[in-house]
Amino acid sequence: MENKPDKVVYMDHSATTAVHPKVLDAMLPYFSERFGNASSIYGLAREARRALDQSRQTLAEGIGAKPEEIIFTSGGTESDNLALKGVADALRSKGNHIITSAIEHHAILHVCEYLSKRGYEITYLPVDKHGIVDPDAVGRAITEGTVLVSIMHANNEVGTIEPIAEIGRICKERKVVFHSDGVQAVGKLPIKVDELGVDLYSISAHKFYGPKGVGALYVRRRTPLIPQAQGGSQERNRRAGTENTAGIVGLATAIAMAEERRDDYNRKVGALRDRLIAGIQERIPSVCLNGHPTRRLSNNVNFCFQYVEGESILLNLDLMGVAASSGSACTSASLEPSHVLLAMGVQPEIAHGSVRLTLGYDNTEQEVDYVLSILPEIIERLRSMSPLYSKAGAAAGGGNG
Amino acid sequence: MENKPDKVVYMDHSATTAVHPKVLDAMLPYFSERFGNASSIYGLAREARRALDQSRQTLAEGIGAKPEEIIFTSGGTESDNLALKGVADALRSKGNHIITSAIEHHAILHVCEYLSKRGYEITYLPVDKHGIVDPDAVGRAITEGTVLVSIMHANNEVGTIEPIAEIGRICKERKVVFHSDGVQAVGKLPIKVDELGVDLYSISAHKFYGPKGVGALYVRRRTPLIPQAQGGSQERNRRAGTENTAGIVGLATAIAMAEERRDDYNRKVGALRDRLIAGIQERIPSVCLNGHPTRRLSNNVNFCFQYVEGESILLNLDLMGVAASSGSACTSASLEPSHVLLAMGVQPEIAHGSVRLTLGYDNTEQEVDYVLSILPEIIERLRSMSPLYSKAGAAAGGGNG
Amino acid sequence: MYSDLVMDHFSNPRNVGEIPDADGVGTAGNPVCGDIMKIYIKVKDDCIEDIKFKTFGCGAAVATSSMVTEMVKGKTIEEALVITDKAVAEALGGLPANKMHCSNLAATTVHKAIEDYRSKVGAGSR
Amino acid sequence: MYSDLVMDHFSNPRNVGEIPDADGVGTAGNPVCGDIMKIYIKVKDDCIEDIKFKTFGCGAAVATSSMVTEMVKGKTIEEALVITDKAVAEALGGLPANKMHCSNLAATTVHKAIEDYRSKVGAGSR
Ligand SMILES: Cc1ncc(COP(=O)(O)O)c(C=O)c1O
Ligand SMILES: Cc1ncc(COP(=O)(O)O)c(C=O)c1O
Repeated sequence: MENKPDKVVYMDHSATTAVHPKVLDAMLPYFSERFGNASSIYGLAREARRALDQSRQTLAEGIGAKPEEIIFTSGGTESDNLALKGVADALRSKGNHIITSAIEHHAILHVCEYLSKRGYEITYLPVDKHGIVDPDAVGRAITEGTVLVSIMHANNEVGTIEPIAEIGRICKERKVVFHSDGVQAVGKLPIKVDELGVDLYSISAHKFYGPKGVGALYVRRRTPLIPQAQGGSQERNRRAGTENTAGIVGLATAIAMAEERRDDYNRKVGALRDRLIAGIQERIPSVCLNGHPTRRLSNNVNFCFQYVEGESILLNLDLMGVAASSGSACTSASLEPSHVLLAMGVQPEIAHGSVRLTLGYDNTEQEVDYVLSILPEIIERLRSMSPLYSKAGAAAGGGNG
Repeated sequence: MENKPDKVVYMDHSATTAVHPKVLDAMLPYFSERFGNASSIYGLAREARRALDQSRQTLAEGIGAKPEEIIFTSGGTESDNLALKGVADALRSKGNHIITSAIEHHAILHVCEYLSKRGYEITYLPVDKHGIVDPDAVGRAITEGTVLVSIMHANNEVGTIEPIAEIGRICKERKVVFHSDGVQAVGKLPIKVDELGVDLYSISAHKFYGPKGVGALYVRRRTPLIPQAQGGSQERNRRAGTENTAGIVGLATAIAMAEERRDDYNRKVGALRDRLIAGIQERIPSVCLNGHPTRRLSNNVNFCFQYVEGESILLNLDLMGVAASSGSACTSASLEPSHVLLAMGVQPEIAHGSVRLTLGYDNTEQEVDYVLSILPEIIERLRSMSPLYSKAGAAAGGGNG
Repeated sequence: MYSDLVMDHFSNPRNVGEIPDADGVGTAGNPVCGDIMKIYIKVKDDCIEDIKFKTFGCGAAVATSSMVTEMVKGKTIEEALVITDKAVAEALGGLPANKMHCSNLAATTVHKAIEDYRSKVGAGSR
Repeated sequence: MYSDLVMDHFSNPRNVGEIPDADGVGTAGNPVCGDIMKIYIKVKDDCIEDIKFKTFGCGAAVATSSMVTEMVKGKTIEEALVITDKAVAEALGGLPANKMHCSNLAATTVHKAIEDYRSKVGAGSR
């Protein structure tokens, strides 16, 4: 086992990323110099207004939308909440049925639970063992009363990429509003809202080297949406609150950078991902790659290590200077196994042994190799401690610590 | 008239303030170095978690609350929305009556309109000519079905300070939940939640030299509240979304600074305010100070200049390098006269001539004197152009431009 | 918010004032909306020989008043009647959306002054 | 999240392993919750002479297993039965709130091992 590196080996980029120095540079003037309130009329405010307009333009261009179709929010969660509640509210008289999938982020699933307590019917579509939603199943689930379909673009835990364009086509044919949670897709997948056929699309800056606490919701023109934050007339009356100018400039700078280097990112990060996956499969027995073998995000590695529990692996990785996670960061307070893995048919005790390593632009081959050098020993040590392992009879009984 | 100064004379501090350099310094490490997701378990995340805990502690101490009574939000608007909708939702079975005042910020009034469309009854209490709510009127308005009283701590347009402690006492006696929008009060008024008797209290960082896009809601223990953002389990399940660590650290640093220099601030800024008020009253005829003569925020100056329209004054001030506003920044897109002035009994055509100059810690006597040197001429010139002025017969007819 | 041309007309409004012996006077707007324009015209040989205005209102109200006086000065009454509020806004290079309604009444006010002039001439000739 | 003491017991767990000829074996937890503990004891003169554990679970599960073995080793059975799950958590300087339920079963598991031992002894003496 190699020595612990000086710098943390960060492999949890799907939880959050560091703000890129270029992004921070772009943001800095908007804290203390060009700090004006974008809604005021004097010069200082016009600077802020211009920055907002420019940022909206940049984001719109990045996703093939029009500037007036962008609503800036406080993050992916607010975007998801606004999309679901906003459309559900607006179309209440038309129907009360919402279709989503079993593997959405909690920012979708928990909103659905909230809505179901308020009289909405929710259909949670199943996924196959790779985590893929069947577009035909979406079509079959649509009824007279369906007001919204919400299927994520790419899954945050296992990295599976959903067939959004096909689902979009079906929704369009059936005239149902279609939302997609694109929080994990930005910077990795091409996002052109017309090609994807989405009416609403959620984005969160901190997942692609932008700041935390700022996001956006794309809303196609004429999509019915009741605002969820009442107050001032910001964002054309669709999202009240003094605009977070610095954050919005950060989001725009980050998306421009992400789009510019997307191919490069996918090539570079994808190679690291493949090296990590192959290395784990070679070195460690009784493991299983979660998610789709090819239709997966270029930065996602997710394995179940049989007979051991995920948090124990994470703690050991942390002790060795590697930051990773088991599933989504926001559920790490919970003891339930991942709802995503369960929906994919993974047994609960195996799901408990899942670890997600999500790579980023600055990870190196050396770092991947370091992880590959320490992980087998960590797993072996934990297995030697596991009552399931000896029970499984797959190896000799454990030694003493 | 003096020459236009090199630096903008910023007198719109109630719209927003520049982030203080010390605040920005405290925030900086949390963008690109200590960028971890506070909900993860590894070292990097623990740094973020510690920063959050520390910030929560600082804010709690600042307002005399317990850390677990603080919910961080994306700003004053979200705090107000969460307070009103959260309590209304939670107590729906108990009643549907909400009491507020006619001079609240739109982040309260528009939420009330939203709720009234959903079956709630709203009582908008009147104010006297100084903008003060009568605590006894609150008591008289409370009925069996009253679930919430929301009265702002200090008004954003005219700076009037409301008798919150008395209202708090009445609400406590009558066992009604009491919210106060304290967005304009922080840094100017002492805020001890127990002395004020509030159950919920809204805060927005950018009003006291903190960053935009971050705020907080104080929620007294055991106050019923249904979360309005569903998703991850952040903020003890009461506000989902990856925590804006840098913003939250900024808020905490800003409130600590604001509390520390509050007396100094009030002394210094209050003296400038008095100089500006006296100077305007001396130099310009037919003006009228809006708000209470003494029960007003130390930084608020708000005048109606008869026979002229507010925006014209602001544009002229802007041309001369002075940034001010007419009423609240978020309504500057609207043509309606201020609802606050109307509620105080000001005639609409006079209300249109209102200008708000809100001072800050860095304003100087020279700046105040500069404004006093240019304002009479601006008003005179606009009056000479005004058909109302000659009609009023208060002066000779206008000259040519 | 406002274009440079609007700001120019706002800062240096043309033809501000009254014409004591005006041939026609028009007023539009109302104080509740926050905009009132008053336009005075002097007519000779069916031509608007002189024009002055007084305006209570926002930047757009002042600029459109100023612009309209430039546009109609020296024009015949028929020519002046063809000019619309929209044309004035366009001549200024456009106005913010929320200013198109109340604050953009300058042509209307000129038309009212012409009406006033015509009613007086009509009355006089009758 | 975890105290230093918890991390110490997690990183260097005491008494990991099995006792092939154990006098009592106890198991608690279930794989759906993600925590399973198995404890082996060797009893002599009513005293827990040796103890070993195997645990599948999170940091808290491992640390509490390790801690409980230290706490009961050499104790009498009566003394061991007095030790509660809460006492184990306290000996570790506390556990995160969400870990108090499923992952804090080490004392329970020891009690089960003692039960197993007693049932065997009882069976033998009957
Ligand atoms: C797929 C997905 N949707 C929504 C979110 C929520 O975004 P945020 O935490 O920025 O509110 C996340 C990340 O946390 C995510 O991965
Ligand atoms: C009294 C009051 N409440 C609420 C708000 C809304 O705060 P924010 O714009 O930060 O959402 C403001 C300021 O805009 C305010 O002055």
